[in-house]
Amino acid sequence: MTATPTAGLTGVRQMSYAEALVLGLRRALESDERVRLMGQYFVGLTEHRKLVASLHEDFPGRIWFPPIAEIGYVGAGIGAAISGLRPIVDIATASFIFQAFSQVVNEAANIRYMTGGQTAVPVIFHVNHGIRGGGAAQHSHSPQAMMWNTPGLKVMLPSSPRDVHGLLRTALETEDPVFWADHVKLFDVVGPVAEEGWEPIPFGVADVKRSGSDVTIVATSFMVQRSLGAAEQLATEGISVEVIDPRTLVPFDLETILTSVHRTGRLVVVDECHRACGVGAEIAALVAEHAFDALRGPVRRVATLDVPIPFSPALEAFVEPTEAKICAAVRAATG
Amino acid sequence: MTTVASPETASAGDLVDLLERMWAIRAFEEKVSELYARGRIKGLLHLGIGQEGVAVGAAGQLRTDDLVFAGHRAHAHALAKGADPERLLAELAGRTTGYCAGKGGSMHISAPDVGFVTATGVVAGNIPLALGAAFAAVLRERDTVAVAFFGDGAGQTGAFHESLNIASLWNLPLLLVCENNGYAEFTPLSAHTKVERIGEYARTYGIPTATVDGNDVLAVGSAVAEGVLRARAGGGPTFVEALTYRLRGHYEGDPAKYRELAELAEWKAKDPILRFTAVLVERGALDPDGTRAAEIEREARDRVARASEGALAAPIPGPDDLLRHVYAGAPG
Amino acid sequence: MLPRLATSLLVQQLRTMIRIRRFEEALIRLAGEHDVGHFHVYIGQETTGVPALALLEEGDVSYTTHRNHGHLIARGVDPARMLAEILGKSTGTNKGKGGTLHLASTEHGFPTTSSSVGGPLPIAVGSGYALKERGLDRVSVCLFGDGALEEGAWHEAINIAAVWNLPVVFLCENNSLEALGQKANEYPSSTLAAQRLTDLVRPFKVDASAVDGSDVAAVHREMRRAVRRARSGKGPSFIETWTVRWPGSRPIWPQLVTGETDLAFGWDAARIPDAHADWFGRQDGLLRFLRELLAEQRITREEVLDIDRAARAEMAAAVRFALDSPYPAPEEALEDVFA
Amino acid sequence: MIDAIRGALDDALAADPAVCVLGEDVSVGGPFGATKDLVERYGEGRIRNTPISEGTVVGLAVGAALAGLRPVVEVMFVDFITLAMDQLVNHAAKLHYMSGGQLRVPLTIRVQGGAVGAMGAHHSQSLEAWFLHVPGLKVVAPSTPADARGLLLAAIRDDDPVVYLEHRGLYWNRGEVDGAAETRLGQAAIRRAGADVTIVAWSRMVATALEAAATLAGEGVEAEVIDARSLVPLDLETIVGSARRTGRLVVVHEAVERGGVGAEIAAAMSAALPGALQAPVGRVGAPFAPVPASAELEALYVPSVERIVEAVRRTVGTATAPVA
Repeated sequence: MTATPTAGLTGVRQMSYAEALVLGLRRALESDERVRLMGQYFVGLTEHRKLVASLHEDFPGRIWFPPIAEIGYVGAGIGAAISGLRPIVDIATASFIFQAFSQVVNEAANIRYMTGGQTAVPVIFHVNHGIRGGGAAQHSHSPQAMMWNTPGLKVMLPSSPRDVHGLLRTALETEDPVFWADHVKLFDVVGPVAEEGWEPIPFGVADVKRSGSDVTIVATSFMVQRSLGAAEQLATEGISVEVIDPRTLVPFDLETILTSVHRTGRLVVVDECHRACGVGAEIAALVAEHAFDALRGPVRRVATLDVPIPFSPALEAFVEPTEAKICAAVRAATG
Repeated sequence: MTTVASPETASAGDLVDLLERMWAIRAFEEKVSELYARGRIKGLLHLGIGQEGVAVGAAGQLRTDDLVFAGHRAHAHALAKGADPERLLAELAGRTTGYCAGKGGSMHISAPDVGFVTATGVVAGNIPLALGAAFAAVLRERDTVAVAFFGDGAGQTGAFHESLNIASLWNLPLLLVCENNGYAEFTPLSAHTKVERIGEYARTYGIPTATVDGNDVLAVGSAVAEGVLRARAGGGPTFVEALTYRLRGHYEGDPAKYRELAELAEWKAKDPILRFTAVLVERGALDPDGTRAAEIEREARDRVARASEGALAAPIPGPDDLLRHVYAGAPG
Repeated sequence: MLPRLATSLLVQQLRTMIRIRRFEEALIRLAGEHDVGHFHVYIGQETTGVPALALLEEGDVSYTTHRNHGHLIARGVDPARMLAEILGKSTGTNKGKGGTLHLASTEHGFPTTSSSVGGPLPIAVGSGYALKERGLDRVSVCLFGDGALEEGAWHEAINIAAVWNLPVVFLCENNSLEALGQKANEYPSSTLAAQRLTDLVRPFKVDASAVDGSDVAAVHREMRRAVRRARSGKGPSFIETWTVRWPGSRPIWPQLVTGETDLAFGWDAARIPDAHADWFGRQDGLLRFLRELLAEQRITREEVLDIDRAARAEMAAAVRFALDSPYPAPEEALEDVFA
Repeated sequence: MIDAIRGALDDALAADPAVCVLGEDVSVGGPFGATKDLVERYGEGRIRNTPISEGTVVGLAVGAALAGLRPVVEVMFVDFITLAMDQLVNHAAKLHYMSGGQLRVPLTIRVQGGAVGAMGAHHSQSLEAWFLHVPGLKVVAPSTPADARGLLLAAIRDDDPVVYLEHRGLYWNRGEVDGAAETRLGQAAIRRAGADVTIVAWSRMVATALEAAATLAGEGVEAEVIDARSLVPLDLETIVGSARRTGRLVVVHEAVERGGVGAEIAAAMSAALPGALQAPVGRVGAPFAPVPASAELEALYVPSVERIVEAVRRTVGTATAPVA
């Protein structure tokens, strides 16, 4: 468990997630001349993309615009990492990772192991994941469960401006391929970020976003924000909820979660992946395995229902994990 | 949908019909744009205003049982193939009466009853699908043609190349129609490839290739007619590259600042509807003072307005609809 | 014809080719007794890989495929460590984690070897991009078979190399010549609609050539041109080399169907068995190169036999080293997943 | 088993002219002989060799399925399905749903995998968890020749895309095959009855689990071994029924444990049987590493009889009073 000691740092400013992300990219480009950005949709097609445009002006020649050829440029990112650059490859909408799947899971993830540790692939793959509103079945994916099932990749899922900014620094210093997913709905979330210096946030250290004593919620990415909203609501009903954000799936901080579950005895896992074999399934299974006796009821999962994402806004709201669903799961857990 | 006779021998009625079809699409897309601005339609919306000549020219040569697979900018292809504007608009607005009952939206429209099989949100994702439909036609001994519409951006994808190779090797009845509008998403083609014409790839695989003015509905029709004839006769695939231009951004809301105003003005002057109207006047199919042309436009807009009212009055799907259609058979 | 190179360099290339041949023959025998998984040998293609890779220098990177053994030996990897890897021993180049399909040696310029057809092409392009961005005059070479041209990855990769003008050499070893008419359980030839493989390259405006892969002079000439172009910022090149597939590589598992290569076939045609007259008499590039060296008196028969004896002894020792080496400790299976 | 697969293909091709077979080398029998001699009987049109273009070939098959065929695609190694993920995930699995039920994709994708023969990280994986995570795909994994036939016939007849997972290590196993039987999708089989613990496995792990059960019987622990065989739809009813009786469950699969199907079954089971389980659901899967090439490392990587026995012992040994 870590606190969020932004108070002690100088120059802390409230900024949007998108701003913190782009500030991180800027510092990456400033601090390490090996860094190249391949792609330009880091904050999607939102208004925030102007921030990315400012990077073009300040770092000419270090941002590359590949053709619509995901196998080609994702593979090129891997090769560039092998040969001494630190590419941050933007696959943009997470659904497009399926075009480049073989390069990510068969090549990047395996190379260190296959070569007996000889060759490092320090590449970062960035995607915008999640149900964005009207994205329908081919622009709404959350592929992180598949990435978690792929040994060799590190998986980073920030949920706040401070986290995206700090985790990016650690990702950049990581000698392994990192899969980095931002939820499209996080870009407008505002929070404190230290403007000076570049505070790293380590991988494998979960963050307790809210303390509580009745139920533990483990949530990732944008679901952290939704869970915090739900916790606020539940507090008015007298239910005290602890919200834990693992921040990275690989490495995974099981300890912090187990400590909390030993205290609360109840666990709700909130994740936007599809339910079957989703991130929630693994967390539920792990906790059930390691805290069997501490659990006072079954682990409840709030996940996206197992259907392709429908287009209609009415249907979309029904499939995704909402605050109302989180509240209902917590109420059911506390019985 | 009836096939339009070859452009050379087309009757005045056939020609006016082509103009009406282009107006039907233009009116539809402008209405959709308006509804999107008003928040009545959500999601990513890609309009093909300015490219109507390709869809109408090509679809005019197809039968209902010819199967069309299109990309993310597909309203025109669906309408040209005969899709019902009201059901299409209802789909864009996420209504139960939409073609896909609200599950597809703009990028995934599907109207199989008129031979518009599906659109796809993945660049070039539809090309292998059309290839498969062409393969099925051969195996089932049908003389139908499969058609893939795609943009110049698709030319840089692996799926495109793999499909061209197989279509040529297996001599499949596939029509590949590339709408080269000069921009792959937000980037001029020259930044994506050294290839100037996407048709150059097709030639390397031995596929007969025609490059035509995509804003000339008759030129597109001629090239496609030749390809359809070849495909039906067992002569294999044809590649038609139609040079055109989208007058809107990549998606609704894209300010498209990556383009020069002069370029835009130049292409506005080449608007396929304006040009074809002039041709029809010249051929005597329309009166020179523009009365009939204005009427055609008004009728198209009226029809779309009615379709829009009907579509927006339709119910929004409920939770009961959600879990249907994941599987054709027993649910998983 | 021979390339215009010093005799010592030509003899060095012949030695490397003989070592590759003896390595692969030893491996085929070894595979009869030990499970090495599905493997592929380089017999018959030595005259492409050896002269081509001889033009590379320190810092140049190379990517290869499942048919990689010859390429690694050509750039100086120790055959003993390769065989150990193929047997899954801890002394192997990849500590037993790669096996024959993924032999790699970073210090010799093979960062990783993919056995996914077309898989290495985008990666090689990425290395080219990095080398260029880092301002180095180094080259990224991608070796692949004709089958890779059927993959979409190939098109995406060469397009990017072309439009970004990267220092990449695409070396396509087309070993499907005379492989037509294959029977069940033999490899098919490439299934491509293009008339010539180089036709596929033309639209991308990449310099392309096709040469006889058993002609050392031709391979040397084209490769030297391509490497110079890359080093001087002129962008990518594509070279196709034609070789005839060795009869022993036609079954799914390589077999010594022709027996071992008797180097005396190079000067005594009467010894060539009738059953393999085409192969040893005409198609085998190694023997062709040997004959050319003998004809120009760059080497004597005795020197050839000396080289051969040394190569056989080296490979016998390599086999012993591999067999004697320990297997990795079980817990090593969990290592090297992450840094 | 390979003959059972071939026989099922043969019968399906004979029974329905819409069935066709597509894949690399299929007209020369394929690398393992699953399509041997079919080209002589059905011609090169229906037994169609393709280029090495996995993504496009799967897409092509989807298109052919939309246009009235029932294609069976062979992707030579499951590892290479990564090259076809977009067509599989974004098209095959979704077209029925996205079109509001208008389109159907009756497609079977035959792939083989498994860590057998020291083939390393690109030719040895078990990737079923990914397919389970994609709504719209059905997934089956036979463990016997009879099921290989029965499930393949059912997959071909099914109107949805089915990923049919073969295990290379089972190809040469022999067993009784009923010429007519079709194995219904979504029905598990109890391979061994037992009262003390339930073991769920599929594909090659069924045999390993049965061996483990034999060892455990020697210790007085009677394990019930369930062959899930159809993963989507999954026969939770049979598994829940058994686990309710035994109070203990161990899930065994060859795929990587982290994020694997075992996690899903464990999570679903805890929710379905609150309080009825006397121990946490045990999971036995591959470690969190790519598949090593060395035959010795490979043997350590694949879940063994011993690991299953140990997991069961842990499950049985940790028995406590049922939790609230």
